[in-house]
This record gives sequence, structure tokens and C-alpha cells, in this order.
Amino acid sequence: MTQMTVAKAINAGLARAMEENPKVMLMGEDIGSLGGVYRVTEGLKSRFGAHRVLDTPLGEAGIVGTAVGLAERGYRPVCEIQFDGFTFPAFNQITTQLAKIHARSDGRLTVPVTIRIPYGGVIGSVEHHSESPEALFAHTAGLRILAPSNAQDAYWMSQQAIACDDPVIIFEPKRRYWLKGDVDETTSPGDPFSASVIREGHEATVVAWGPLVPVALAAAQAAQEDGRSVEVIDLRSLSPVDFDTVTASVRKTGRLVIAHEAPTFGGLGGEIAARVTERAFYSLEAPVLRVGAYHLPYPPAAVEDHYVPDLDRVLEALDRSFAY
Amino acid sequence: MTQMTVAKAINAGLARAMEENPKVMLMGEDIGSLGGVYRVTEGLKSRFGAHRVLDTPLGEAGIVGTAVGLAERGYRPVCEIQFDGFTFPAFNQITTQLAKIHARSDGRLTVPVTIRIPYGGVIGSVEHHSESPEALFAHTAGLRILAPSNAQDAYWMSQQAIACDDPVIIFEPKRRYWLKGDVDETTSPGDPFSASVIREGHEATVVAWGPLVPVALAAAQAAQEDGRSVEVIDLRSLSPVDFDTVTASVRKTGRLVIAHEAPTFGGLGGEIAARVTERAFYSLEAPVLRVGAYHLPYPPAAVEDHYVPDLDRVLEALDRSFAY
Amino acid sequence: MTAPSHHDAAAGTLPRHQLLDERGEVREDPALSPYVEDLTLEDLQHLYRSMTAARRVDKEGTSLQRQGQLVLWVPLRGQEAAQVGSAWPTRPTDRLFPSYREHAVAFERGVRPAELMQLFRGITAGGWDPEEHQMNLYTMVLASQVPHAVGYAMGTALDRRAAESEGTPPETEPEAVVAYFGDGASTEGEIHESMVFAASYDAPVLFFIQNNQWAISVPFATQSRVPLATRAAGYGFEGLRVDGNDVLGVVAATRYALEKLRAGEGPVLIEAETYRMGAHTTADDPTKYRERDEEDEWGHLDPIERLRVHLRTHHDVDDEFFETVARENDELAHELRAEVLAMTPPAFEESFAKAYAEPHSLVEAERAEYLDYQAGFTTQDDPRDTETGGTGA
Amino acid sequence: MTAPSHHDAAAGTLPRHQLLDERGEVREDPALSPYVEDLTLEDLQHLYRSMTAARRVDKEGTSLQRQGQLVLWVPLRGQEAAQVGSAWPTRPTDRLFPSYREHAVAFERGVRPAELMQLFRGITAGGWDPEEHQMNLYTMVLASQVPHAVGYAMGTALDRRAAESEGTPPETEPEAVVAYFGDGASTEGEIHESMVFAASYDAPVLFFIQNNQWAISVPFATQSRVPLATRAAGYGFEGLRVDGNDVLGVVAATRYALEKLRAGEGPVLIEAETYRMGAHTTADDPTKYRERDEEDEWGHLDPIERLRVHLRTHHDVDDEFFETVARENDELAHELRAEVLAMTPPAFEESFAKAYAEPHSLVEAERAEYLDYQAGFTTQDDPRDTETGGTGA
Ligand SMILES: Cc1ncc(C[n+]2csc(CCOP(=O)(O)OP(=O)(O)O)c2C)c(N)n1
Ligand SMILES: Cc1ncc(C[n+]2csc(CCOP(=O)(O)OP(=O)(O)O)c2C)c(N)n1
Ligand SMILES: [Mg+2]
Ligand SMILES: [Mg+2]
Repeated sequence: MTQMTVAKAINAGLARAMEENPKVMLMGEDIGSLGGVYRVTEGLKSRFGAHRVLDTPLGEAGIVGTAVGLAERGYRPVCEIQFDGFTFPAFNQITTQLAKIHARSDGRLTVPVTIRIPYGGVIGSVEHHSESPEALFAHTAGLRILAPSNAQDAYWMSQQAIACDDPVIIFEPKRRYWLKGDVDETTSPGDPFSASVIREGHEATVVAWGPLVPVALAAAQAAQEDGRSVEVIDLRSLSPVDFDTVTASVRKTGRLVIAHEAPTFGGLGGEIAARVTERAFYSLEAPVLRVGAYHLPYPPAAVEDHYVPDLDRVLEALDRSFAY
Repeated sequence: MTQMTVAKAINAGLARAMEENPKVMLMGEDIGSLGGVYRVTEGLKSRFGAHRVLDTPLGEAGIVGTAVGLAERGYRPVCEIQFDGFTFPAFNQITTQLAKIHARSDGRLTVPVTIRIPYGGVIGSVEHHSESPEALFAHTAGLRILAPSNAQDAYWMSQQAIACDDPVIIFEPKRRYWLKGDVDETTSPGDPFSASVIREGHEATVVAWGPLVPVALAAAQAAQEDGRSVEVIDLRSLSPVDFDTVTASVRKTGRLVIAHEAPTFGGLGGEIAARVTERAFYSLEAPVLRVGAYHLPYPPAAVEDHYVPDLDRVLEALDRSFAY
Repeated sequence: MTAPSHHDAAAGTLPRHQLLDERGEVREDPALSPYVEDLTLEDLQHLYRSMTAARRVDKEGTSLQRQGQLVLWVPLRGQEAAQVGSAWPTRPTDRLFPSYREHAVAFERGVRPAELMQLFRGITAGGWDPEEHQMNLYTMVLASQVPHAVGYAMGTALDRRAAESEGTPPETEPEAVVAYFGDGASTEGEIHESMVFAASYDAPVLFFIQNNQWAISVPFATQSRVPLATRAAGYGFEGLRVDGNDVLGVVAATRYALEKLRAGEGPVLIEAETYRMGAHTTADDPTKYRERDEEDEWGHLDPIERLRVHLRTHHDVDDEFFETVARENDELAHELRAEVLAMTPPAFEESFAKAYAEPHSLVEAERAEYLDYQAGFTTQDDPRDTETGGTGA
Repeated sequence: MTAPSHHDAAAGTLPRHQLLDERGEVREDPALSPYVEDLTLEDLQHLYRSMTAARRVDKEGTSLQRQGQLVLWVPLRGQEAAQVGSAWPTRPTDRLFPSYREHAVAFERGVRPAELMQLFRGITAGGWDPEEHQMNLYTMVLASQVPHAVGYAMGTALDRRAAESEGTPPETEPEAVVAYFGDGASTEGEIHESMVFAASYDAPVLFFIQNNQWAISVPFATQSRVPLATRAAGYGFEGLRVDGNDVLGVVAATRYALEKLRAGEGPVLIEAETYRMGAHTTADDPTKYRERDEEDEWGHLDPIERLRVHLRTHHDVDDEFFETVARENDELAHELRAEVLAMTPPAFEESFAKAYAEPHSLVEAERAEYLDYQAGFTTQDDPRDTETGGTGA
């Protein structure tokens, strides 16, 4: 077990993947000499060379598009998108190409590209640096989406994404980059595309991922102080979603609150709510409740705390759920 | 009342908007001399001139991006994206610019751009010509989305979208372009951003939009033959969604089936299911059921009928709902 | 007489290469002529055969579509020299990235016409094995394949570097990559990013533009005031303008470019000025947007006709050759037709196995639902209601 | 001595204009010198004032950020000549589209420093009225503002056309539009589509590139082998390369370009070669990626210093002027600081009124929910837990 931050864990995971497989390479803006604006790739260029850690020209479509071609040539490129809000120039390459090439080729071609996107808010920054666009990718078949919330997952998911023959997008919880945690570097863990019950309870379930996982845990803790037993699930994989684990929990607890930083309307919470309601209809004591951001562009930093769901909003939703 | 096809109704709606306001202009690939690949803009270039009907260079980001600038200059551009699958090169302009400029400017700038996207499948075409990406736009605040299903709405929504000071995306049901219907050109109708109960019933509600509205109606008809009374709602507006109308119906019927051509996972059906379940929890006799496409890229034409929801799939969902 | 072109006025200093003129006469071009000096009569006959075969298959495609046997067909007539001339000089190990009209390129790479027509039959979005032919699949989203080509080219260079640093320098010459796109697609932003990346990484990629003067109904003048080959200089690499209806000129320009690429001298751009003699697709009607006169004018510049005249007048090729080729092409078309008619779609169920390379819980669940649902129909009828809109472009 | 540049080797034939050299001496440039002949001492002093004021405000920005009063600051030091020199020749009716570092441009357009700092204070994503100043807002998504500028320019031309066809030809000269972007942003596909559209519609837009040699940590050589001004020819319009630390050169080039635009002679591109003397933003650390030597070398090319020397040696401007300006700038900074410290964020509630121009059922419902929720907190404490990550770039 080694203690490290989430950022360091990703760095270590990438380094290990690069060591083990010479076809793994990194691409992105400022990821080389600078080590990325968050220093997640620090030291990797000097360690593995400029031919394996590419400081690319400034074009996201070019980054993802050339990564597709590199993958077709046998490489396993890991692209960094500098901030969530700058993914969109690459949207066409991700949605119409990367996601579909395996199917288009009737399974003949694989494009094992990994895309790392530091995402989410509450970092006190300017426009387009704090968004949570995961739902815009989950809807597209052909992609897989991971959202680590802690150092252990950050370390292993980076490697598992790279090893996966499908394209994988990793949404990295940027405001948790400095969160420390234990990493077991020796035992390779199980299926990354599965959810994990990280706190047991029997009166309600809270599902969260990425940066909101600590908030969900804090809410469960606070609820316990009020005498309520709340189960917490770290969803971990956003596509596919591990509905079995969530459904099993809800069958037990009868109540579900889903929290995400993205706006509620059209967010992934709707999908989870709909499917879990279908699968656990008779177990539900209350409708599935969602806690998300409002249907507004991400607001200026000074008021972002009012926009992004926090402990109080999760607790308030739990209260509403218990009130049924 | 005039009988016309959906395509002709859009053409007439655009023409009327252009007549009434010299600032209205059309932009897109092949919309001028050719009249669009579906002939929706036929005759408008010769009628209004090449300066108001622009056969643009072949770049979707350029089309939407220059439309934003034209709107800032006081114009009301209507952009055509040739097919659903070609919207993605413009995704950045739509999502990070068009949608956000009003908020970014603290309400000082308005960008009344309309984007017309012929969408949906079952037209027997090749890849990227049959997709239903509406959910990818609904999640973004700042946009409005309309989905006419008939000639009357096609005629008026085109004009209402253009008149709206917010950006509006119109998803046009391309496989229904030749569907005829009555258009009342004299009485301007009400709020386009509202749903409409187009068939009354009391045992279950089916919500659909665009190309699936006739399918939903046919399902209700077939259900009636089996002795079931099914209400049908044409959702009409996908952002905002008129939850009041849907909720009121479900409070009455106790059952809801939502049908859309887009893949179920991450589609708008989840949002509607989640919100209606929350608002009508105690009225629901069964979980809200969704009928959508599978989590696969749109398949080749020869097998598309198995992918896109049809009458039988809606009926099967109704049966499942009634079985609760 | 020179080929009509929308931009000759603005063409300025960029010369337009031509080795075989409209009357089948050879023209000297100091830069490019050496690149076709070694061509034998057999080579010329091969080029002729490929061009005419492609045209014959193309004709069959249109007729099959008219008869409802294909969902769509994309005619290539007029572009045979540009396509065959650029594909023929490539080596089996080079990788080609087409747009969606490069049928003659595909055939030259060994893709069988029937394989290719599966896409237009509506039974697959692909059709052939890209690895087997080193020929990527068609891409419907314009320009999207071009960054892939650049990335692939970057990969070939990385492979050589790796081999060299391991002390096992490859014995073969460097591979090259060809990215095809059209005058219309040249406007897409991804083309630009592709050029920047290619220049930045000295990628061995040839950007091969078929400027067929039209993007559906939009004339080239809307996309550019100047020849597209001019753009290359803005990225710091070479751009060549060549008569795209002159197969020798295209072969020479391509060989010149491939040589440069293999020497590690970075990307090259070729703009082949040609003409789409037919409709954009079988769903298109060119009378809506262009003049018969223009079509006629370009008709005189037919790439096949000039090679035929050249073979006749300068190589004494006689009727027998031309008749044999025509007969062989008819047979090819005949067999193709039979194959197309016999094609059946895969079961929809197979789609579930193609979306992901590795197991996927949602896809598995939906596959089970689908099979269950299908099993629920006990009647002999297919459960589908088959109302279709019947349009496409 | 010439300015160091990553691409001088490849620059080839494209001349680099310079009117005021590094030692403050005037150089003759047959093409551009006439465009600054009329400049009075007062004009020069105005340029000096603007440049130094911008630099002073910039310094205050960094210090305010260091003190936690701004969420971020984007320094412009080194780019004052490029910015003031391009903004000063514009007319009030011209429209400017900045990226996010064009503070000196904004000030020249009458935006008050405090207005501008609202964005960096984290209380708005905008800050000023774009209509009042004919100066658009900052855009964080690189290159995205450039197609807007082209569309706006298309609109000005359409307006004139409409007025003329109504028989009321406008008396004023045509308006021009300026689109600012950087060497890094030049790689984005939207830049290319902007250039194609601008050329296609003869749009009166000036593409003004500040090539400050770096895109955060990525040197210019990664984006291009040749000067970016070279790209213009590939679209069929003129591109000029100018010493961006020479305010006279920039004024002249801009005037030349604006004249062309107003004459309807289509788009023009100017690449101003300059240098970002400081960090990319206050979150950046340039020691990680560039040499002190390079910074020092460019330090000798300071745009303000050379104008100061010029004013002193050729116009007898004395200490008093420079001291007065310095004092005024300090006062400006002082007032700015007070204003910034006094700024309070709008209530979050106001956000609900800004997302849409017209009533919106979901936003109204969520606004009501929010107010209800807020009302539920009866304690005097703000309900928010204020854990923040505290990083940004
Ligand atoms: C991104 C995108 N936008 C629009 C289309 C629709 N479309 C198909 S072909 C075509 C014209 C292409 O012209 P060009 O690139 O010159 O190729 P050509 O058809 O002439 O071979 C258009 C607009 C598309 N396929 N992809
Ligand atoms: C589309 C997009 N990608 C990435 C970024 C992150 N980013 C902000 S500034 C910058 C470098 C920009 O360089 P340049 O265009 O030269 O402008 P400069 O900062 O030098 O003024 C990057 C990569 C962004 N803002 N937008
Ligand atoms: Mg073309
Ligand atoms: Mg820069």
C-alpha cells in the first residue's frame, strides 16, 4: 500500500502502462515539458521520451483524430483534453469516428484510445473550466466511460482503460486531484466497469461518482448522526452503468438519491432513475430523487457553490425521500 | 386551411418569415440552387436572392459560427445541417458559444439563430444519415429544441423558432417530410414550447415526438381495438419539456410509455421518466417504460427496422405496463 | 486547350502539371516526366483496364440502384485517372484512407467490387478488411478520415524509430500513407488540423485532393479563390497541382510525392483537377444546379478517352485489345450483379457483437431483451412493420 | 539585430515589416511607412500612454490575483504594441472580437479596467457591454470567436447592400471587423473555416494574430514550420508579417489592412510577431518549459522601451512627460484596486434570468426550487459548505 494523491496515482498508472507496453503513448496540450496544467503527467516526458509523450499542436480534433490513426497502427494513445470545456472541438472525432469504427468495420478494427478529461467544478476558475459533460458521451454507443473518485481507482482505471480494446473516456475529478488515498499497486483489482458499495446502509441509497463521492459519504455520515442508515455507491463506470449493483441496493433500502455535478435536466441521473425504477418498482418507497446542477451555464466562480450540489443538497434530498 | 406536406410547410414557414422580416436569412450546404437535398428550401434562393439564401462553403462550424456573428449584427439566420450525423463538427459552436453567449454577456447579447436538423431513421440510407441526437443538445442550457411531427407544427414552429430571441434547434422528422396535413395559415397558434394531447385516453399515456408520433397514434388505435384506452401526447418541445401536460396525463392514466428513435440509454426518455415519476409517484400503477433504440451505432439499412422502435415495440411496452 | 477550371484566373504562379494532354499527346514536364519514363506498354494497358473496369462497375452500380438493389450509389465517372493514377504507384504496405467515392482506388488495392457494394446494398457500414488491403473503410462524415491518416503515418514513423533504436533497422523502405478528400471537404476544420499535425510531426502522408469542381451543388469557387494546392505552402510543405484527368500526370505526381515521403521529407499535397461527370449520388439531380455546357466541355476531357487515343496512336494498340477489355469488364459487371443480388443482410442480432470489442453489460442485456422480444412473435410473419420513408441523399 | 523567431529559417520570401527598430530608430518601409507619416507627437504620446497604462494595470492584475482578490489573471506584458497598435487605428463603429488576453485592446475601446476585471474576479463571464464599445466579450474556448467575427463582417456587408438596394447608400465608410487570436489557437479547425468563409464572402475582416511564440508551454514551432502570415495566400488573400513589438509597424499594417477592407478588398491577415514576457496566466510557471536566455533576449525587444527611446531621442520628450504618465498610471492602478476590492458578486438567483432571453418553464421552476431551498435555511449561516479545490489554469 502506498499513499498518494489522485493526480500522482494517475501519473503512476500511466507510467506503469508505458513501462509494460511500448505501444502506450501520451498526447495532449502541455503534457510534456510542463507536465500538464495539473502536473498529472509530470516527469513522463523526460522518462519516456518526446516520441512517447507528445506536446501536440493546439487542436483537440487533431489530437483525437490522429490518436485514432495511431490506434489503427497498433498504438495505444492516451489523449489528455486540458479541461472539460475544451472537449467539444473533438466531439465529432469522438462521436462519429472513435465510437463507431469497431462497428463500422464489422469488428475488424479496434481503436483502443483512452481520453482523459479533468472535469467538474468548484475550482474557482473561469468559464469552461468546470463542466461535467459525461452525459453527452454516455449516450453514444461504442464508448466506455470511467469516473474514478479516489487514488486506488485512479491508479488502476488508467491502466485498465489503456488495456481495454474499446475506446475509454476517463473523467478525472479535478478538484480531487490532491485527495490522498491508499493504493495497492500489487493486486490488480476486478472489473472497472462495475459500481462499488462503499458504505453500507439499509434505509436509503445514495449514488454518486467522481468528485461527489466524498460529498455522498459525508452526507451518509451526517444522516447517521440523525439516526438514518444510508448506503453509498460509487458508480465508477458511467458507461456501461452497473445497474445490478444499484438495483440490488435499492431493493434493500427502498430509496435512492442520485447526485451529480452536471445539470439535472438530461443528465445521467435520469437514466439511472428510470432504469432502477423499472427494475425495482415494487421496492421503492419514494421516487428516485436527483441532485444536480440547474439548467444554466456553469456560473461565475463567486457563486458556483450555489450551482454545484453539495452536502446540504444531498441531505435535503434524503429528507425529501424519507418524507414519502 | 391548406393541405401540404411537412417539407412544403417548412418551406412556406421559412418563406413567410423571410417576407415579414428582411433580417431573416438561410444558410447551409446545397440549400440554394438545389433547394436542399430534401428540397425543403426549394425556390427560396430565386425568390429572395443569393444574399439571403446562402449556399455556404462546406463547414458546419463555419455555418453555425458565422450565424452567431450575423445574429450579433442583428440578423436572424436559419442554418440547415444537411443530416443529423453531420451536426457534430458544429458541436463546439452550438454548445460552448451559441448556447452560452446570452448568459456570458449577462443578458446583453442575444443570438437568435435557428438550426434545422433533418433527423431520424428508416429512410434506407447509409451511415450517419439516420441518427437522433436530440439528447445531446437538450442537456445544454441556453438552447431550445423543437420537434414538429406534422405540417401545421412544421409551418408555425419554423416561424416561432425564428422569432424567438433564444437559439432554437428544430429537429425535422425527415422520414415524414412527405406526410400531408392541414395547415391553418391564418391563426397563429400558441406556445411552441408546450406538449399537446393529440388523442385522449384514460388507461395509459404514450409520449412521442417527431417521426414516432404517427406510430404512437397507431399504437393507441391498435390498443383500442384490444379494448384499451390510450392517451397520446405529442411532446413537440424537447427543451424545455412541458412536464405539466405529461404529468397531468399520467396522474389521470397511471401509466406512461415514452417512445423515441434515439437509443434508450442516455436518451431523453430517462429525463421524462425520472421527472414524471417524481411528480406523479403515487399515481403510477407501473414504472414508466421507455421504448428506444439499442445501445448500438445506427445499423445498416437492411436491418434498421429491428433497431428503430415501431408499432409492435410500443404495443409490447404498453402490454408490459398493463401487466403490472 | 486547357481544362476549364474555376480558379485559373487566381492560380497565379502555381503551375498545373500535365503529361498527357486532351488529345492523347505526351507533354514534357521537366519536374514530373522522369517519373513515368519507365512505364511499359503493359503498365499503360493495366491503367487503361483499371480505369475502364471502374467505370463499368460504376455504371452497374447506378443501374443496380435504379432497380432497387442498392440503397444508394456514388458514381465516380470522370475521376478514374485521379483514382487509378494515385493508387497504382502505392505499395501493398502503404495505407490508404478514402473518403466515399474512391471505388477505383479500392479496386486497385484488391478490394472486390462486390465487397465494396455491400455498403451500398445497406448490409454493412464497412465491407472489406482494412488490414488485408491496407485500405481503410469509407467515411461518410466528410474529412473525418484525414486526421486518422495523419495519425497512422505518425505511427509508421514511430515504428521505424523504435526498430532503429532497438538496433533492428527495418530493411524495407518507409511506408507511406495517402489521405483522399474532395474540394468540398477541404473546408472542414479537421483538414486544417490534419495538415498542422502532419507538418509538425513530419508525417509521411500524401494529402490527395480530388477537386472534381463540385460539392454536391456547390461549385468550387465557393470553397476557395485559389487552387487548393496553394494551401500547402502555408503549412510549410509542398503542394502540387496536376491535371486529374491525365493518368500519367497523376502517376508521376504521386510517385514524386511518395518518394519524398519515404525520404522523410514530410507531407505533400496533390490537388488533382478533375470533374464529376455524373450525379453526386443516385439521389442527386445535377440539372438543378449546373449547365449542360459545362458537362459537355468536361466531356471532351474524359480521362479514359485520352488514354485510349494515346494507346492507339502512340503504341499501336488495336481494336482487339479494347474489345477484349470491354468484354472482360462486362463479365465483371455481370458477375458483380449476380453477387449483389445474392447478398443477404446479416441477422440484426449480429449487431450486438460488433459495437464493442470486449463484453459490455448493457449490450448483453439488450441483446437478451431483443432475442426474447423476437421469440415472442410466434407467427411466421416478421414482426416489423415495414413503412419506410424511402428518401436519402 | 532582428527579433528572435522560431521560424526565420523557413520564413522564405515573406518579408517582416518593421518601422521602429529595437533601438528606437525609424526604418523606411516603402509599403507601410506612408501609413504612419501623419502621426503627430501627440499620437505617439497617446500610444505610449496606452501601452504603459495597460502594463501598469496588468501588473496590478497579477498582484491582485496573488492576494486572492482575483481567481485568475492573464498577463499581457510584452504584447502592448501589438494590441494598442492594432486597436488604435480602428473606428468606434468597427467591431473587435478578442480572445482573452486583449486587455490593452479593450482599454483602447473604452472598456474600463475595472469592468474588465470583473471576469477575473469571478463575478461574471463577461463584464462590459459589447454594443457600447463595439468590442465583443472574451472567449475562453480558443478560436471560437473567430467565425463570429467573420459572420459579423458578413453582416456589415449585407447591411450596406440592403441600404444601397433601398436607394439609401450609407454615407459612412464601410465598417471593419478585427478578429484576434494567438499562435496556438491558429491550429484549431475553426480558424480555417473562418478563413474559408471570409474569403468566400469577401468579408471585411482582419485576422490579427498575436504570435507571442508560446501556447502555454508549447513553442510556436509545434504549430507551424512557417510564419502564420503565409497561410493567407492559401485562401487567396493577403497576409502581412510585422514586428509585433513595433507599435508603428503594427499601426501601419493595421491601417493598411483596414483601408483594404473598407475598399471591399476582402479579408487580410496580420501576424504580429511578439512575445509573452510573463507567465501564461497566474497559474502558470514558465520556468518549467522555457529558458531564461530566451526571455532575456526578448527583454531587449520590449515594445514600450523602444517607443520611449524614440520619443526621447527624436521628439525631445523629457522626463516630466514620462514621470507624469507613470504617476497617472499608478493612480489608475490605485483606483482600480479599490474598485476591485469593492466588487461583490451578484446574487446567484440572478443567474436564472440570464440563461435565456425569453421565459423558460424549466428555468422558472428551478428558480422557484432554489429560492424555496434557500428559504429553508433559517440559520444566519450561509448554507453552502465552502470546500474548494483551489486550482485552476
Ligand atoms: C461533415 C459532413 N457534412 C456534410 C455532408 C453531406 N455531404 C455528403 S457529400 C457532400 C459534398 C462533398 O463534396 P466533395 O468533398 O467535393 O466530394 P465529392 O462529393 O465531390 O467527391 C456533402 C455536403 C457530409 N457527408 N459530411
Ligand atoms: C479549445 C481550447 N483548447 C485548450 C484551451 C486551453 N488553453 C488556454 S490558453 C492555451 C494556449 C493558447 O495559446 P495562444 O493561442 O498562442 O494564445 P496565448 O495564450 O499565447 O495568448 C490553451 C491550450 C482552451 N482555452 N481552448
Ligand atoms: Mg467535389
Ligand atoms: Mg501564443
